[in-house]
Parts: sequence; structure tokens; C-alpha cells
Amino acid sequence: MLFKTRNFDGAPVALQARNLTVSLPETPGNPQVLKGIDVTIRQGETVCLVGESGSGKSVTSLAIMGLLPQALKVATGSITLQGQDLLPLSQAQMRQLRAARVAMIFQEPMTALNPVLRVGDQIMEVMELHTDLPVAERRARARAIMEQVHLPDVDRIFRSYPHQLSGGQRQRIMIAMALVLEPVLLIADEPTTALDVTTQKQILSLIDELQQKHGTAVLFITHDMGVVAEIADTVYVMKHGEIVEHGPIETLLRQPRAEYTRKLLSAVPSLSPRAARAVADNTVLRVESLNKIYGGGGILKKLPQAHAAKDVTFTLPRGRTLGIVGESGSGKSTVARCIMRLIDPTSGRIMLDGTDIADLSRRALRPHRQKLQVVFQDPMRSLNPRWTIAESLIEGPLNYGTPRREALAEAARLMGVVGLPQDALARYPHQFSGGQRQRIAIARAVMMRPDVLVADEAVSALDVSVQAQVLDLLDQLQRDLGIAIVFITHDLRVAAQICDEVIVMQRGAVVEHGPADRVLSTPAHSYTRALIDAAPGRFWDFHNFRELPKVNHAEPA
Amino acid sequence: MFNRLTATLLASTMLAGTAWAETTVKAVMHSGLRVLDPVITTAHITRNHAYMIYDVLIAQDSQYQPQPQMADWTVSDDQLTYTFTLRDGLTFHDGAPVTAADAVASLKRWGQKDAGGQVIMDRTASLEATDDKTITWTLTEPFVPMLDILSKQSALPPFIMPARVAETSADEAITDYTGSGPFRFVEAEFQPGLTVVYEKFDEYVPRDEPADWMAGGKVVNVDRVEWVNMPDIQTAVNALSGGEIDYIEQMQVDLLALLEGDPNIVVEKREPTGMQTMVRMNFLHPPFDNQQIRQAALKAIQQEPVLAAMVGNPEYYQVCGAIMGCGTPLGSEVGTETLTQGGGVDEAKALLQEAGYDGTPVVLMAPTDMVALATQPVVVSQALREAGFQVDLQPMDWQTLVTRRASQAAPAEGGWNIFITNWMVPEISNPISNPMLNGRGDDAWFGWPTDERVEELKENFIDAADANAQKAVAEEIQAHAIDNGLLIPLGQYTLPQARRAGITDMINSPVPVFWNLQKAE
Amino acid sequence: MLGYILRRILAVIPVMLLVAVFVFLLLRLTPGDPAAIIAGDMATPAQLERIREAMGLNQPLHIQFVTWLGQLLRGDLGVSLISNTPVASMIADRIGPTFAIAILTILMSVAMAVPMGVLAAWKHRSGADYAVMTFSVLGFSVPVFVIGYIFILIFSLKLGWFPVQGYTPISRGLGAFLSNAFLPALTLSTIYIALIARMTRANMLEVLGEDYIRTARAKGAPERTVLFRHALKNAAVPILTVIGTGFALLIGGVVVTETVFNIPGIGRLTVDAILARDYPVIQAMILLTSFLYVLVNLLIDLSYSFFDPRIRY
Amino acid sequence: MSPVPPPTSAMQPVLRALRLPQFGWGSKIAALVLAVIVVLTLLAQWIAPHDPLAMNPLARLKGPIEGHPLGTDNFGRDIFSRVLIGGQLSLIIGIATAVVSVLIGLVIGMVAGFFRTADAIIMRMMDALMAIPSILLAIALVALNGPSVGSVIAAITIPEIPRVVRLVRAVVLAAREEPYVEAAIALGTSMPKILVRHLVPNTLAPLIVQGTYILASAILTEAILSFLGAGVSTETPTWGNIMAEGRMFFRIKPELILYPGLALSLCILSINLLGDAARDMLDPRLKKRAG
Repeated sequence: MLFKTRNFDGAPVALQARNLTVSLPETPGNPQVLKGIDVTIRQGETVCLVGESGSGKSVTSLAIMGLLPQALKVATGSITLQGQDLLPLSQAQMRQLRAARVAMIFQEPMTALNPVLRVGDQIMEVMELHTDLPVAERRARARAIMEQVHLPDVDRIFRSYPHQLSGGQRQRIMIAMALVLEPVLLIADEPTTALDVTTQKQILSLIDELQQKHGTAVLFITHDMGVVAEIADTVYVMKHGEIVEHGPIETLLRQPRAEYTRKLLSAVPSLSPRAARAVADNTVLRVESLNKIYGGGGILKKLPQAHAAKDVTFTLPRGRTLGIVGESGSGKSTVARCIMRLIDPTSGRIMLDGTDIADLSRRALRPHRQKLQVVFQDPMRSLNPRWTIAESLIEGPLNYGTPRREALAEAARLMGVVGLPQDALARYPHQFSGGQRQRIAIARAVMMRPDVLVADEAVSALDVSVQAQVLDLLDQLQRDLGIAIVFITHDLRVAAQICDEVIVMQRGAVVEHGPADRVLSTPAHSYTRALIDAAPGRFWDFHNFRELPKVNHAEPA
Repeated sequence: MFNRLTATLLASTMLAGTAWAETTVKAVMHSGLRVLDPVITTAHITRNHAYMIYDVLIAQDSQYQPQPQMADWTVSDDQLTYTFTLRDGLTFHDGAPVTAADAVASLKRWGQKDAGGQVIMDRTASLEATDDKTITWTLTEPFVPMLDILSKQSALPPFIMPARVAETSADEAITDYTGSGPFRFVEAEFQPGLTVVYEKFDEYVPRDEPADWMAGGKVVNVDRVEWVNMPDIQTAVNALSGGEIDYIEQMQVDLLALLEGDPNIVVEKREPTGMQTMVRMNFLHPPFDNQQIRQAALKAIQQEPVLAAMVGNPEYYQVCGAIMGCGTPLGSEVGTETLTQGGGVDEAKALLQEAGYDGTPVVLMAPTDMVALATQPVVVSQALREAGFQVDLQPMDWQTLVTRRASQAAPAEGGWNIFITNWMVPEISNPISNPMLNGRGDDAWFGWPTDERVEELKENFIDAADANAQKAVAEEIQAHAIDNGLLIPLGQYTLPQARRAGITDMINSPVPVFWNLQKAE
Repeated sequence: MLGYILRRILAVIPVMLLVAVFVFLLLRLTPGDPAAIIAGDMATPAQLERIREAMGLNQPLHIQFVTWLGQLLRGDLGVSLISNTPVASMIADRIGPTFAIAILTILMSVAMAVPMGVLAAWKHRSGADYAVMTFSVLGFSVPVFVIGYIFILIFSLKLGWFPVQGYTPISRGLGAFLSNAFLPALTLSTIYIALIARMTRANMLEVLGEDYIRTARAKGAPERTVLFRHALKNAAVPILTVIGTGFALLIGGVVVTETVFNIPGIGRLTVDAILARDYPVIQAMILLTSFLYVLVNLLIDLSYSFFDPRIRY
Repeated sequence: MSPVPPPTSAMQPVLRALRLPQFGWGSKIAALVLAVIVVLTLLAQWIAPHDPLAMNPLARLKGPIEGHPLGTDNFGRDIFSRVLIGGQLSLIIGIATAVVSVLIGLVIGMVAGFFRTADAIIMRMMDALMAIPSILLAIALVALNGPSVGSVIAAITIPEIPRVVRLVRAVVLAAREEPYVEAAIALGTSMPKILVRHLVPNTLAPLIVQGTYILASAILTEAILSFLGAGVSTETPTWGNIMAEGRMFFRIKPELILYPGLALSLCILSINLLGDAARDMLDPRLKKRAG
């Protein structure tokens, strides 16, 4: 089965929003954040609300919960839950409703649970607020729902604080809390976005399982088309506060009608690896047995050691891209930072153009710095907010003695290359969007004419459409300038798009290393396979609105 | 069981009862008591403390005459042998009788420290206890002021301590506070600088004569006296209004308005003479190493503004040019017309001109944390400036001042030119004990004048045959001291005391004492 | 936890040693001569010299320091140069009032400031918020002695509710204690309330923007529960911190309040000792207050784990 | 991954904070009051009807009379003139303390924040300095140097330094983890240059705020020092020593405390309100919207 094909036409309507308009009444011009949207969710149905950042999908969910921030007000329209109009309800009545009939889970399981209260108590609090069950009964029900969300060792976890649990466990607690009173509607706002893919897969199937068990209607908000493909019955595509298209999942993926939907789908990188390029042999970067061990110091007692990178070895030829893939805590960023010498490796060699830079002093390192540049994940923080773009761009060249005028001319030229207007140079970072800033960061790195560019999750914070543009830019620069790229990512799709070779890391160690097409199509290691299996919507070629040709995974050895 | 309970209850009620019946006088004195040895310090508060717990051989009455207190005396015809006989019933607080040996040891320790005592000791052939009750003091030459010095109230009266205490070196503070006075020091409740508690000493036998200043019978009519120090006089005034305390030794005159019209409170001058405030100049360094410039400073100043700024109400200050005090037997105001009436500024300017004053700044030390000395420097510096002096008014805390005034260095190198000080009138009423009239250079008081003439005049004073002759010499001393600028008297003032109306029969002696007084409940 | 406490206590040692050296040097370089205050006005320079000799003030500085440090390590704080009383007993006599009033101040301040801060944060940018903020800024803007005088004028002299001065130990009954201690504590509280109310407001504002507050509201929790059960406990750690750092402020205020209300506490003891150059007392007092400051902050650090389970030592 | 946080540009808010129209009405009034006080004290020499030192002890403690709009003090000096002139020195002490402690704290904090070896030693010393109650330290320092303006400024400044150091160090420690600082390292920018060009500007905004608080508290501390007898000479009036001198007469002539107290409190209130407004604008956390 590719998609869910259940039909809910006969099911009773759980929630209906009609002509819902939300505006900012106190902002001049009274801008509308939601512009008259209609959404219908039936009993047992999973409705996905999909869109890029700023599309208004989270505002929709908050409007339903009656939790809009003060600045936002519902201007027109109605929201009915099982026929009851929610908008006229008082705050107290809405409180009665929340968790009891409409429950919500949020994106960040790390911050959505109160860190100073035990999770068991937090689940029990829901019943305390909405029922008059005796304590023992509340406790029993809390444990029961914890069993249902498949938490191990319920006794221990019941007494635990959030920080003692993993991200996946916390999200299970959130789900347990949301479902303990068997609400009519569950709103899940990007519930898996902050999780690793393998955990994401488990959470998605858990939601699916519980939904079927309880017949809950689910409003699932996400930006990830893969996730949509996995779980949706019906999809609503949002853009700038409007629904641009909606329909059953398969119809929408195969025959998107709206231009925006097509664009959105096309931008989703394919899991099928890029065509292999000729193997180049002029090695520019060679890493040998790189190790990084944290901790182990301590005066009074020995602190525990963490082996963040174990014997990492690879070579990178000029003009090629090496992907380092792994989930959080795999050590991929440690490797990147060691190569950049932002942290000092514990042992191993880093040969850059034939020089070992692993042990060079700061001073000795300086001449080599310019060959090695970096682009970080967070486009908001990677540029000094107080500097004009021009100042940021010419900082490096000035350090290496380029005359200011030359550097400025080069900066102006590069603005064109990365697709930004000339006047951008005189502006400040906050005047640009995330994607634009990432282009500027890339331009800053390119100003140095580096041999190697380390891109640490460089596109992870960007919307898919922007992501695609930045990836294209990197590709183009690589072709024009022959830069070698070390591309750190958690996203297999992105890795598939850009990498020639892939290293898969798990808990500091390299578990698999090989050409991208080989690793992604016939993974040898079980962890690699698990990663690929967990990638949502991996069966679908969004770009071409069709299934992917069947790939033959090697059977586990 | 029941009986025991009743007994306990009864006992506690009785205890409470006695506590109720106890009369306690709470007094706010002019300063906090910190030093307990009346020989090591001249601080008035320590002296006042000593009068509470110690007794003296002979004491001054309100006519400044020596009278018997612990002892009667006889003087041999050749004026060389003084015999003191202790009266009966004298007991130390630890129960031991007071013996002549105790008295001799105490007098010898005192004689090392007190200026007057040193003069006597210089003339002493022997001082010994001839028996338990008799002290025989033999001099090498007749010494007229002998009994005046032994009976004086300031600065170091000869208090009698047990011999074991009096054997402490005169440079070290005593640690045993056993006296034979009318009150007992409650050491356990002593908090330095804060509270001192005295209890009536029941075994004290007062003399039969009525109390007259420090002489006469010290009859104690209260059970307990507490001295509480309140650094903020306003707090004390508030507390007196509220009945939380009974007595304030020195009222800030400006605050009297707050107590006016309160029938429960009496404000009065305790004693007629009060204090004198004065300028002292440094004779070692320019410009005041020049007599003409010292004279210019004297002419530049008028007393009344100084006193007005300090005290306010003219009822409590007195313009007075007498360096030995107005209202004392020896007081004379010769040569101080400009001080008392003003009009000397032009003369001062002329003198400065004549002396060729070159504008050397005059360093005037001004203590900021002593209420009784804080205002004078400000007014004096203004007056000096108007006469053409360059004045560098340097504020400092009292501790810095007392350290710095001991420095003989040049003003620019940590020395000084002027400071202001106060003395109680009885302390300066006699040219021998008046520290400002010491002209012996480095051995003189801070300022170090070398003035042979004044020393000569003092010898004449000692040798003077009778009171009239003394008075004549004293007038000469006054004229000379003013002319030479040994000091510039700034006038006399009395800080009145305030008491609850229930406190009666207080003695109006310069030293505030707590015997004789009654407290009505 | 035990290891952590041990390490923190060990870390106190160099800090206290630095304080000790610092204070010692500061004092001995200060002009002033305790011998002069002991001897009084009529003493001659030679007499002063003999007293100085007897008190050991003529020895070289480092010898004096080592002697003092040696005494200190044996738990001997020395004897007051002025009154010859053991410093330890002087402090023991006078620490009670200061301590009691400080505790009362903290209790009163927290009881008033935390609800004020919570209210201000909850009703952000409302009249209540501005009122609380204005009050708290006002608390920083008026010298503490002026506040004290105004309170005395109003509550003691005009209304007659409290005595104007003095101190009654708590052992003579809570009522008697409070009647004396309330006004000084209230005076001291103003600045403390200002400090804590601001800190509470700022942290509550931050916490109220957190995801778990949204979660709590999504659960249908009423505002009271959201504020006090979910938010306040999360905002507690910085509030505790400011109580700790405010302790130094409290000591500064105590010095003034003790003078205004005539409380026989250690604040006045210290100021008097500084003005009289009573070195052993000043040294002991500054060491003691510094040590208390360090101790209070250590205790507060340790109490964090009570409010925030993420903090474990 | 996670959606991006709102921009944390820090220079913009500073610029904005300096543009008054963005303040609330409270801050506008505060700015106005402060401006009036500053102008009055700056022009004190010309406005004051009398020499603040000219005394007439025979006409002391008078109420408002001809020529003395606020009456006279215990030396018969004109209270109005003294309060006007007193503002000068109070403000000078406040500003000098703020500037000096911020500058010294900035340098020490930078060193502590950037050089791990120096950090431990510096911070222990700062801990020790912080542990000593600042008022006691200030009294002792004034006793050491004599109560001149300079030593009062030094006495108030020294206890403030550790607080500035801690602030700067915290900002530096946080900022050195910023990707743009790491990017600068990658661009071969030398450490001193990173310190000055990337890190110092970060401390600017919090230091401006901290500076206003120090300014306010220094004026207050000066008053308290005067109260405790460790202030500057009465010949150089400050709001603090006018009040300290007047406290003895609080019940018979409360104006002596009232007028300088009012001037001081209004001034500090305004400075604090402006500081708060600046902080609210500079603190991105307070701008974060709920939900």
C-alpha cells in the first residue's frame, strides 16, 4: 500500500473551520494572517496541513485551540467542533474543552514538557483539571496510557523528569497526555520535526496506531512532504494564509493542480542518488584516523569520557562532495569542527593540500585557513548582525592582505553569482531572508577562494524550495571553482542530491563509507538501512509525481 | 506535684514582681563607651564611667573646693606631708575592704599618666600606706595646687582600684573592672560602643553630707542604670518623647523645638560652665610659624557665627574670649575684642600684608563624623578666606584627624596647619592643666609651640602666694597666649540635657552622675 | 552532591584568603591609629608610642598578618584594640538583631515581591505592570535612610503604631520583636522588593513565553495553575540568585538602617570599628560578612536542585 | 530542522533605543525630567541666586524667605543654590563611576572571557571583591584616601567592577560560540581583532543598560556614604551630603532632606526608567511572542 485510501465521506465531521480569518488588529494596515480558510476534519481522518514557514499553518491550529497570541484576533469565520461553535465560548469554557475534546502536541518535545515537574504528574494533571477521578484512578489511567504509547519501564518513567528522557520518549509522553482523555481531535503541530528519522518513524506509526484504536480525528501540521505521504488521508496545502489546494493524498501527489503545490513537490529532493561523477584523483583533503575524545579530566574525580569521533578516515578529491550523514550525536559535526580546527582533534592527521594541519599552532595555521572555509546551519547567526554584508564579505580577504578596493569589487561580483542584488552589500543581515543569508555566508566563504568548503547542515534550517536553490548554488560553485565540499547533514534526501561519496556515522564511528549511489541504493550496514527505511515517503518520487522505480536493497547479511 | 507547680508559679511571679519593682534609668550619653580604663584614656565617657564604678579620695564641690570623699586629710605645717585617712565601710565590689595599699597603688599608676599627677610625682619624696587606713604623702617642696589636682574632675581624676588591678602597666588597659563606687559594672551586659549596664552596689556606704557636685554622700536611689549609645541624636529625641529612654546627656540645641510643650520632658543646662571650642594652629610650619600671621587669623575670626552655626540658639552659647573660660575664677577676656565683637578683618588683612603672606594654602582639618566638631571648620575657613587666607579645608574622619595631627611633617607632606578642638571648661580653667598653654615645643600639645614666656608665667602662677596673685598672673597668661596665638578661643557653649519629668534631683556637676537622682514610676 | 558541596567549599578557601589579604592590606595602609583613640586627647606622642608598642602595632606588616592568620585558623578572632573585649563575643552579642532583621526582611520581601512580579508579568504592559515597575524603580531611587525617616515620621510619630527605635530579641515574644523589627525590615525591604519584583517579572515573562506554558494552557489549565504551578517554579532559579546577590545589598542597607533605628547590630559595629580603626573587629567583620555572602550563595546554589530537577550536583 | 528564531540583531535596538519616539510615555516623561535636571544643574552657576558656600550662621534654618526660595540650611546657606550646584557633583560622581567601572570592567571581562588561563584567577579575585559588602568596602576606601571626590568615585567604582566583569565575560563567552565568530576564525581573523571587532560590540548594548544602573546607584551610594560620615566635604555640595547634613534637622526642617532627596530620586528614577526601557528594547527575549 502506497497511501492511505480510506474514505471518510460518511464519517461525522469532527471539526470544521469556515472562512476563518485571523488578523493583527493592532498592526497598522490590519494585515491578515489567515485569509478565510476552510478546513474539514472527519472522525478518524488524518488531515495534513502542509506549507512552508509563514504559511499560517500553526496559526490555524492555535486558533482552533483558542490559544492565539494576544496580538492575533479571529476576524471572521467559524470553528465548529462536533457542531458546537467554539468562537463564542468564554475562556473558561475553552479551558474545559482543551485536552478533553481537542488536544494538541507540539514540535519541540524538549521544551513542550514542563522541566520541573515529573512526567507522571504532568499526565495526571490533565485528569485533575478535567475529571474528578480519585488519585488512584488517575494514576492507573496515566500508567495505562503510558503503556499504550509503548513507553518502556513505565514505573521509572512515571517518576522521571523530562530531561531524563530521550526526545522520542518525551514526544510519547506528550501524546499520552494528549490522548488520555480520548479527545475528538488531536492537533499535532510538526510533532516529529525535531526528531531523528528513526524516532520520527516510530512516532508516526504510534500516532497512526492510536488514531485507529480510538477513532480520533488528527490535524497534522508539517512542512515535510515525506511525512505527508506517509500519514495523510487528506492534504491541505497552505501558502501565505490561504489554502491553495486540498484533496486526497494520492490525488494531490500525482496530479497537483495548483502551481504552488507543483513547485513545493518538485523541490523535495529525491532519495535516488545523483548520477555518479568521474572519480577525480587530485586529493585536496585527507583525514586519517581522526579521533576526538571529550572529557576525562576533572580534579577530584575522573569525568566520564565521550568518544565523539573514532578513527575517521577519508579522502576528498578536488571538485567533489563528501557527505557525512548521521543522526544527532553521531559525531558528524565533531568531525567537521575538527577539520576546521575550531576544536582540536585528540589524535589523527588532517592533510590539507599535503600539509598536516591537525597539530599546527594557531599562528602556523593561519596561512592554511583561507583554503578551508565553512558554512554553518543557522543563517541567522552566521553573519555578524552589526556588520554590513560588504564588511562581512571582505573580512577574510583583508586578513590576507587583499586591498580593500579589490575585495569590494570581488564581493560585488560574487553578489551576482549568488543571485543577490548589488545594493545588498550596503545592507545588514536582518534585512535578508534565511535563504539569502545562507547565500551570503556561502559568498563569504567563496571570497577566500577555498579549496575545501565545509557545509555543516547548511540547508537544514531552510524551507524545501529555498533548500533546493542553495543546493543548486553549491553545485554551480563547485563546477565553476572546483571546490571540494564536506557536506554534513542528517537528511538523506539532501545527501543523495549533492554527494559523490557518503560516510554514515553512528555514535562517533564510521559505519559505512562509499560512493553515494552504492551506499544509498545498496546499503551494507544495518544502521544505514534503518536510516533509509525510516526516511518518510521514500517510495515516492515527488519531483516527477510518481513512485520511485523499485530499488533492490541488499538483504541484511 | 501540685505543690511543686504552685511553688514554681509563685516563684516566677515573685521574680517577675521584683523585676517590675526594679527601677532602671535608661540614659543616652554623649558617646559610646569603648575604653574601660580611666587611666589610659582622657575620653570623657570613660571618666564618667569611672565615676560610676570607682570612688575617689577627695572630691570637688560646686565651689571648686576639695572635700573629703573616701578619705579625710591633714596637712603638716610645713606644707610637705599630707595624711589621708580612709573612712569606715569602704568595700570593693568583690567584697574585699578598701585598704590604703589599694589607694597608694592606684595613685602611683595615675601619677604616671596624668599631667598634674606627674607634676606632683616630680615633687614627691614618698607615697606609702602607713597602715590599712592611712596614706602618707610626703613632698620635697610645698605645692599649693596639690589638693586641687587630687580632687579635680578632669581629665584623669585619681580613681581608686584594687591594688592587683592598679599594678597593671600604665600603658596597658586594665581587664578587671572591680571598683568601690556606688555602682557595679555588669560586665556580661557590656557591649562596647553600644550599651553599658550598672547595678546599684548595695554595700556602698555613702557619706552623711548631702551630695554637692562630686563631693558629699553618693546615695543611689535606682537599681539599675543603662547607658545606651544612639549615634543619631534624632533617634534619641524620638525615644525620649516616646518614653523609651529617660535621659539625654547632650541635646542638639536645634532639636529642642521637638521637645517643647511636652509636659513629660524637662530640658535644662546641667552645669553653668559648659565647653569651650577653639582653634589650634601649627607653630612648626608656614604660615603659622609667624606670630603676625597667627594674629591675623585671630583677628579674622568672630566667635558668634561659629557658635551660631554650631549651637543655633543663643541661650546655649556664650561669646567668651577667656582662654581659661568665662565664669571661672581665673577667666579673663583681655585682648579678645575682635573675637567677641568682630571688626578685625581689616586689621587681619593689614597684618597679612605686613607679614608678607604669600598665599600658602592653609590646611584646615575638618572631621566629618564628630558632630561637636563638624561645623566650626566650615565657618572658620570662610572667615579666614574673607581676610585673604588661602584655605584648603580637608574633610576627614576623626581617626584620620587624630593620627594626622600627631604628624610634625609639612602640611603638603601629611601634616597640617589648623584644627579645631573642644575642651570642658574645668579642664582648661587652670593654666597648669590647660594643655593649650604648654609651651615646651616638641613636648607640648599638638601644634608644638615653643614659648618660654608662657612657661615662665606658669611658674609664677605656681609660686603665687594667694588667689589674688594667681588671678593677676592668669591675666598675664591670657594676654600673652592671645598675643602669641597659642589658641584662638571660639566661645563657650552648653549642650543642655533633657530628661523625663519623672527623673528628679539630678546633680548639676560637670560630670553627669547618677547618684542622688530619683525616678518616679 | 556531597562531592560537589565539598568542591564548592574548597573553592571558598582561595576566595576567603584573597578577601583576608585584601582587607588586611587595606586596613593597614589606612591612616589612623587605634592607639590615639585609646589614649584620648591629652596623650603625648611618647605615650602613644608606648601604647602602640604594647598593642603590637609596631611589628612589620607581614608578621602581623601571619600572627592574625594563625589566630584565625585556630578560631581566634582576636581582641578589640579599643575595648579589650574578645571580637568573637562582640560579634556574638550583636549578630542576633542583624540576622533576625535580615531574615524578616527577606521573608517580607519575597512575600510581597514575588506576587507583584508574577502579576506584572501576567498582565504585561497593563496598568498593574506599570504600577509594579514604577514602584520597583522607586525602591531603587530613594536613599534608604530617607525611606527610614519617612516611615518613622508616618508610622511611629504620626500614627504611633511602632516604637521609633530599639530592638527586642525574639526570645521576648514575637509581638515585641515585630513591633521593633517591622519598620526597619520594611525600610530594608523596599530596595529588596524592587530587586526581586523586577527579577520575578523578567523571568516570568521569559518563562511565560516557553513551550511548556503553551502546553499547560493546551491542557486546559486555568491561569492560576499556569502561573504558580507551571511558570513560577521554572522562574525560581534566577529569583533565588538575585536573593543571594542582593544579600550584599542587604548588608549595605543594614548598616544604614541600624543607625536610623538604633539597632544594636553588626552593621553599626563594623562602621564604628572602621571609624575607630579597630583592626581586629573590622577584619573579623568583613571576613564574616564575606563568608556569609559566599555561604548564602552556596546554599542558594544548592537549593536550585530543589526547584529545578535538571540541576544535579 | 527547527524553524528559525527571530533575528537577534543587537545594534539595531541600540540605535532604536536612542531614538526617543519609540519609547513609551513613561520613558518620554523620564527623559524630559532628566533633561530638565541636567540642564538646570549645567546652568546652576547662572541660575543659582547665591554662592552655595556663602554663609550667614545668624540666619540659619530659615523657611522660604526673601531671596531664599527654599530657605536656608544650618549654616544659613541658600538651599536652592546648594541643591542646584549639588546636582553637578552628584551627576559627575555618577557618570564618572559608570564610565570608569564600565571601561575597567570591559577590559578585565574581555580578558577573562577570552583567555581561559587568566579566567580562573581573575574570576576568583572578582568573587573575593564581590563577597566584600560594597558599602563597607567603600567606607574603608574613603577612610583610606580621605573623603575627596576622587576617592569617593574610586570607592564606589571598585565594588561595581566585578559586576561589569561578570556581565562582559558572560557576553563574551556566549558570543565566542556564535557561528559568525567561528566563521571569523575560519576567515583567519586574529584573536585581538575578533575581540575588538566582533565581541566588544556585543557587550555594548548590555553595558549601556548596566551603565545607567551603575550611574543611578552611584549617586545613591554617594548619599549613603555621606550619611555614614564618609562623603565629600560640605564645601563641595552634593545631593548626598546636603541630605546627610540635613538629616539632623529632619524633623525641624525636613526641606533639607526633601529637596535634594526629591531631585536625587527624580533623577535616579528617570535614569532607571530609561535604563529599563533600553533593556526592554535590547533584550530579544522580552520581544519574543507567546505561542
